[in-house]
Amino acid sequence: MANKINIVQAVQQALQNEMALDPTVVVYGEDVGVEGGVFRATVGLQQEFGKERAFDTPLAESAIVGSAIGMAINGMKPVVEIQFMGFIYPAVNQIVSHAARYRNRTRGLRHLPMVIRAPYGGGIRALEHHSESTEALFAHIPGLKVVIPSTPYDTKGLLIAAIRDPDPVLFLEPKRIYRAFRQDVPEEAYTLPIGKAKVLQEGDDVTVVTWGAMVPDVQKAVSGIEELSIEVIDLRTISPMDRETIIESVEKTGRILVVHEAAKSFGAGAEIIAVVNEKAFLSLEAPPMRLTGFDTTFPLPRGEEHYIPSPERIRHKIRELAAY
Amino acid sequence: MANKINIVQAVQQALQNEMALDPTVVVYGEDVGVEGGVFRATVGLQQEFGKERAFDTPLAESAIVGSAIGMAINGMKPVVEIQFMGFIYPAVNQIVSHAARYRNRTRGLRHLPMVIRAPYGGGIRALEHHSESTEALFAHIPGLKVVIPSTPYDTKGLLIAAIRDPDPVLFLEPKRIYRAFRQDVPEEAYTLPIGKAKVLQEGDDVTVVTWGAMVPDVQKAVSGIEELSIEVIDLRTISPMDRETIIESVEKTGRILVVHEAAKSFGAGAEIIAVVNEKAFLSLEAPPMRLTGFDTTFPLPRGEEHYIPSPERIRHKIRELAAY
Amino acid sequence: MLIEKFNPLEDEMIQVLNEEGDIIRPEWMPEISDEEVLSLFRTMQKTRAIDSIALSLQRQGRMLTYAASLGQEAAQVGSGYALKKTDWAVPAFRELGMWLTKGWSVDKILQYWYGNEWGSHTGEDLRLLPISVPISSQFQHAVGIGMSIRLKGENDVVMAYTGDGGTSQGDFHEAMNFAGVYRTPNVFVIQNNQYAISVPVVIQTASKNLAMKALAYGMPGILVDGNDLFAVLAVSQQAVAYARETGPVLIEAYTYRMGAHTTSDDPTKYRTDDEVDPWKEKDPLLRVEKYLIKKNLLKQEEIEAMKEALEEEVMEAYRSIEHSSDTEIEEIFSYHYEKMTPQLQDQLDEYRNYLKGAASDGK
Amino acid sequence: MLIEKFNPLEDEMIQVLNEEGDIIRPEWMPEISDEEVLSLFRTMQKTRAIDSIALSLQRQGRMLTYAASLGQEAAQVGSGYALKKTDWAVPAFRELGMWLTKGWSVDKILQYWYGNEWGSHTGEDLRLLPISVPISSQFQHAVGIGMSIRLKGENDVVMAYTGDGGTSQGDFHEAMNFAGVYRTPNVFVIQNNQYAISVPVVIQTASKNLAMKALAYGMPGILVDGNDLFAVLAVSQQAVAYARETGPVLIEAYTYRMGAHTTSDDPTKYRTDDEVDPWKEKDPLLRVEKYLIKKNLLKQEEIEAMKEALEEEVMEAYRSIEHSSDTEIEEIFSYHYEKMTPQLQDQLDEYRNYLKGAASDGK
Ligand SMILES: Cc1ncc(C[n+]2csc(CCOP(=O)(O)OP(=O)(O)O)c2C)c(N)n1
Ligand SMILES: Cc1ncc(C[n+]2csc(CCOP(=O)(O)OP(=O)(O)O)c2C)c(N)n1
Ligand SMILES: [Mg+2]
Ligand SMILES: [Mg+2]
Repeated sequence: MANKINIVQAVQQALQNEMALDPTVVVYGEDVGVEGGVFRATVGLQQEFGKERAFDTPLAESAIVGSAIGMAINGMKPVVEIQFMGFIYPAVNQIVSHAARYRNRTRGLRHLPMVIRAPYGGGIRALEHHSESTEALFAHIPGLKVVIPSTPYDTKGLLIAAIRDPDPVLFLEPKRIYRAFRQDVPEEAYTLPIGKAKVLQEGDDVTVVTWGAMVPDVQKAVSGIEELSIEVIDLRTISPMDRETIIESVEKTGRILVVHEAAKSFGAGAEIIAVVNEKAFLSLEAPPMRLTGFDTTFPLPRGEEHYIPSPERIRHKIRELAAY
Repeated sequence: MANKINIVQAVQQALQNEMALDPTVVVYGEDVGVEGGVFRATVGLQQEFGKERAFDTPLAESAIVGSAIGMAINGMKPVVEIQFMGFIYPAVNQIVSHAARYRNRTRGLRHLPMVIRAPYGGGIRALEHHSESTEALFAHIPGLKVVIPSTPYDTKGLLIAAIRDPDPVLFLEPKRIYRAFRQDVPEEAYTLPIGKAKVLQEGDDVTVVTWGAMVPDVQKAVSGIEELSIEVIDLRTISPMDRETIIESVEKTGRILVVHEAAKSFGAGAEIIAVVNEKAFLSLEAPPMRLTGFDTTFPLPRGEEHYIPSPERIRHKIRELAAY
Repeated sequence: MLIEKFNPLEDEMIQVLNEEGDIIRPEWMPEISDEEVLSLFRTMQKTRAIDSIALSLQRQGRMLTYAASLGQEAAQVGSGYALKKTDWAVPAFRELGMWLTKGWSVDKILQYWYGNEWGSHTGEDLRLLPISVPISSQFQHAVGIGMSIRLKGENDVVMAYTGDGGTSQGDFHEAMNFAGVYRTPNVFVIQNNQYAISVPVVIQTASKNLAMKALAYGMPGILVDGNDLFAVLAVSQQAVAYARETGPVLIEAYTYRMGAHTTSDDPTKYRTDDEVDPWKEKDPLLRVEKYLIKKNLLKQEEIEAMKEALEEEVMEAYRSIEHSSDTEIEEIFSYHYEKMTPQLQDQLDEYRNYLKGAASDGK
Repeated sequence: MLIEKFNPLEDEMIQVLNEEGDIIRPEWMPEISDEEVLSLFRTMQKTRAIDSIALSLQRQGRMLTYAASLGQEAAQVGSGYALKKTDWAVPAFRELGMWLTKGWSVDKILQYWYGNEWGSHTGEDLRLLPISVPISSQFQHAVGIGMSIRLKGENDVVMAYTGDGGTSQGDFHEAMNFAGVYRTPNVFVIQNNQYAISVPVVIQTASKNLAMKALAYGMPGILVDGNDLFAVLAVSQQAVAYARETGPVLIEAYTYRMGAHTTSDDPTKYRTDDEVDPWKEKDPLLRVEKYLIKKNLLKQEEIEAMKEALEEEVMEAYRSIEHSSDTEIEEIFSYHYEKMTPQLQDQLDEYRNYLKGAASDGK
């Protein structure tokens, strides 16, 4: 059975499916219980599964993540919410120093099946700290996985995979497109493999790699370019990165553009370019390029339109790359 | 007047010089006052400048950095110590959400002349969390500067520059070589420009970019290669990166190897390679390469010898690159 | 001194002005002229006027997310008024009444909520930090300012704000602890409005009240009726004096968030009218209004006129920023460091070139 | 119940066994057989034997950084012994005595300090978490386990440890607050050994004592003489029972770090013999020894023999790991995820190839 749902509903459905199937799955965070989340991603879960399994917490991100580590150690599968990615920083010590390290620290004795969900990204006309895209920070940490879906179907399949993963996954949700469109999605639980990119469109001239909320923008950009054959890759997992899919594509096109919303320098685009150099250098016909957010704090709403690469800018950059 | 001092003494001397010259400079952190720091980097400062200006704090990194922000707002120049870089994570929220943003947030009304010092890096046979090199995380944050010296002379000049800088600087000290060698260093205060790399050795065949504690290892590696002319660049500032010096070199050599101690993926090496692609693509004669730490947690002492690229491995990699 | 005698473990709450507008504890009544009371009442009305205009503009799509102070005006105005001009105020994000007492201008405030960084350029001489969104992180800055005051031998006080939700954060604890150790001149104000978005204070902490958390840091803690202007002012004045002379203090102002958390929130999802209604009688403005009318300092008609005049003043302020609020492109780049980095310069140039090209392409 | 009646604001400290080895509060004496006392004494001696061997190995360059427990044996053994096998223990890094009561084997402990991750593979059935270096971060894990116990309807208790320094961290506060809200079955033990490396507890907090910090979280807090085995055991047993039935408790075990912080530290830089010496009389082992001798349960010669035997046992354990402690290359890579990522596999392969090449180059 399929249902037509958007991304935030796919999150909710993934949680609901897994909570129904697996009594060790618990969901918590700020405003997650009674209210069902400020984005309604956990709506109905407390009604269905009770206050024990879907609940509100005090306002403390380090405790939210840190207690999830403890829960996972004692056999639970916590799925915790950080209300906005901009508020994940108080939890960084727990993520970096513990969540990412427990399996290695204990030589496999203790591993942590836990998911940290956080809506990420800008463009929603929000206050400061509500627009972060700092996936690169977490991708650099050994022992973590970082997943960013871009469609309802992928969201559900990847979130369920993340919950079933025996190791910690940071699951970043593209809140700008939470409700942008609907897709037919199976009502039952299913998984998609973490660590696999998806070729959205095949092409021979240029490869564009992107993820999350930038995917529809790239698709829009590309659909306006008749003269070129463009391959579009939705990375879906930032770490561990699916190098094969990227390399295969670049070997064909010889040209690659990475589009992301995060600040440019030391962003995830750099890693993609480094990998392409290492693995497909001889195929390159033009310099790998990046079109990204600026090396600035995400501007407040009255300036934010400039920050996220627009479909027009993406189109322009693709043409620049193709013409090189 | 010059004196022959090592890196940790250069840190101490920079602090002492600046405290003597500028009454708004204060130094604090865990064990910084009475004891003079677990590495003795602040030794003698409390005796000379009193408990008001060089003092111990409770064990709370977020408060150490957060209070420094407040101090800077009220006209002080705090230089705070994080005892080991592995303990900086509790302070990440203060660094990322505030220190890096205050000037932009207030459109220049309030800026933060503050320095966060932290010994970084592995190879000292230490317990877990005492070996981190996560400079890439901070380099990705707009509004921060990240400096890593590799010699006593640079340490002193760059630390004084950092203290005088009107904006926050993360100053990472290569503790593995804190006492490795001495250098003639002026006793008086002087500054070196933040954001400028240094060409340690000119060469035509291969460019090697590195920083911090890896610098002597690279120098050792290079000194064993007679058949090649190698240019060695000490990056010194990770962010903002001195692209010019790197590009100029690669335009000459056509080959670049980045050597760093941090984990490979999403590390600072990736950014260097991306920049080289963007600015010197046509000069490249071989794929830019990286020789780095593994994508793993830094091993405990009984495994740590494998982690940091040894001079032999560096030599081997340089030859691989040259032979490409 | 109230501050030193008060025992927060006993869970009693300081009150001066009751719901009928009568002074029930004259011995605690702050020394304050009738003119001052009138002026504070006016500030509270102004707070309410800004709230109401901002909410209606938001509904019209002319304002973005907005966090109203409705019901908390006494807690904000009473505490803020205890500060001298040279004292510092360190807000969270829901302290409108305090901002006004501290002198942040209405147009700047609206500009902030209208999504422009210039709103946080509060003004050269204002010892008021900008809004701080990451909950309780600002407490650390307040303590740092306090430390620097001690160090420099200055005589100022720093008043910092957080909410009931804010007491759960690690930063709350670390900052209070530093303040205790260094005996900084800090006053910490918790506006306990019973909610952190949808989460009620009973899920926030098992502590009997929030004031007693002070004990863990060796400082006095005092619980005050946050809907009572005179009680808040009395307690704040004493706290400020204590901080200036002796060391840090914690104030819990017990109040209620009458409206939604912000314009993105719908409180009917998590609380009932039955809960909200009784608080209407505790309205902090109504109490002062009754007091003023009983004392013959103000007539009902004057109040209506005051409200209208204030709303017009606020609309005026809004109009002055409504059309000037778009960010200049260069501003996005030029305030990250004293001097733009080459990277930023490149990115700005590239973007400008793109825009020029796009313009000449007719796009 | 002691736990509920105790008022930490009064700053008194629970004591049962005095420095002469006499029971001064028999009503609080835990119900414990003579064999058990002997066995606990032996564990305390073993703690001391491990410390002394490790320190001497360290001086010989056969051991790396080591953090001794000297002086804190009663606080550790007494608290740890209050746990059942099915209860959880969540250490910081200086809880050797507790580790032994919980069953962590001496060879594993030495392997940990000798710099091999296998030391933290504490054993399949041991409800003991590995050493946690980032101060107080482990409190969050302890509370998470506590939450999961409540959720699963289990009946276990979680005992977590930190130091006086640890009370300053945000994580300490957040975890205690969560525990209060969810009424988790947690016992929090602060070993107040007066120092955080060189920083004395008066610079750590202005709180009158550390036990009273519990009040801020709606839980009981109790201050116990940490050098008194019986008092620590009595208080811990009650705390464990209280946690199992009712909710969280905080224990402050007042003690003293007799040695250096770790082998990298030189305490003469920051404290005097005048300060240290009086604590020698409070030695937790000496007290139990006097008690046992007075009770005719042990003779002086037996004690000497016990010490020797224990040191030999510890040396034995060390020898079993000394030469097997180098890390296999593959192990560096293979425990980051259930399955190695392609990146890790590549890096491992590349490194192995390099080593092979280097070997065949004769380097
Ligand atoms: C660190 C952090 N986490 C989450 C949020 C999102 N958030 C904004 S306000 C708020 C509730 C704050 O509650 P309280 O401190 O009681 O203040 P109030 O809104 O009641 O004034 C939350 C969770 C945030 N701003 N910062
Ligand atoms: C977050 C963090 N900051 C700093 C350190 C370095 N450090 C290790 S132990 C220690 C002092 C701990 O003091 P306390 O909690 O009293 O425990 P004790 O050493 O006395 O047992 C410090 C500062 C650390 N391990 N973690
Ligand atoms: Mg609130
Ligand atoms: Mg201690």
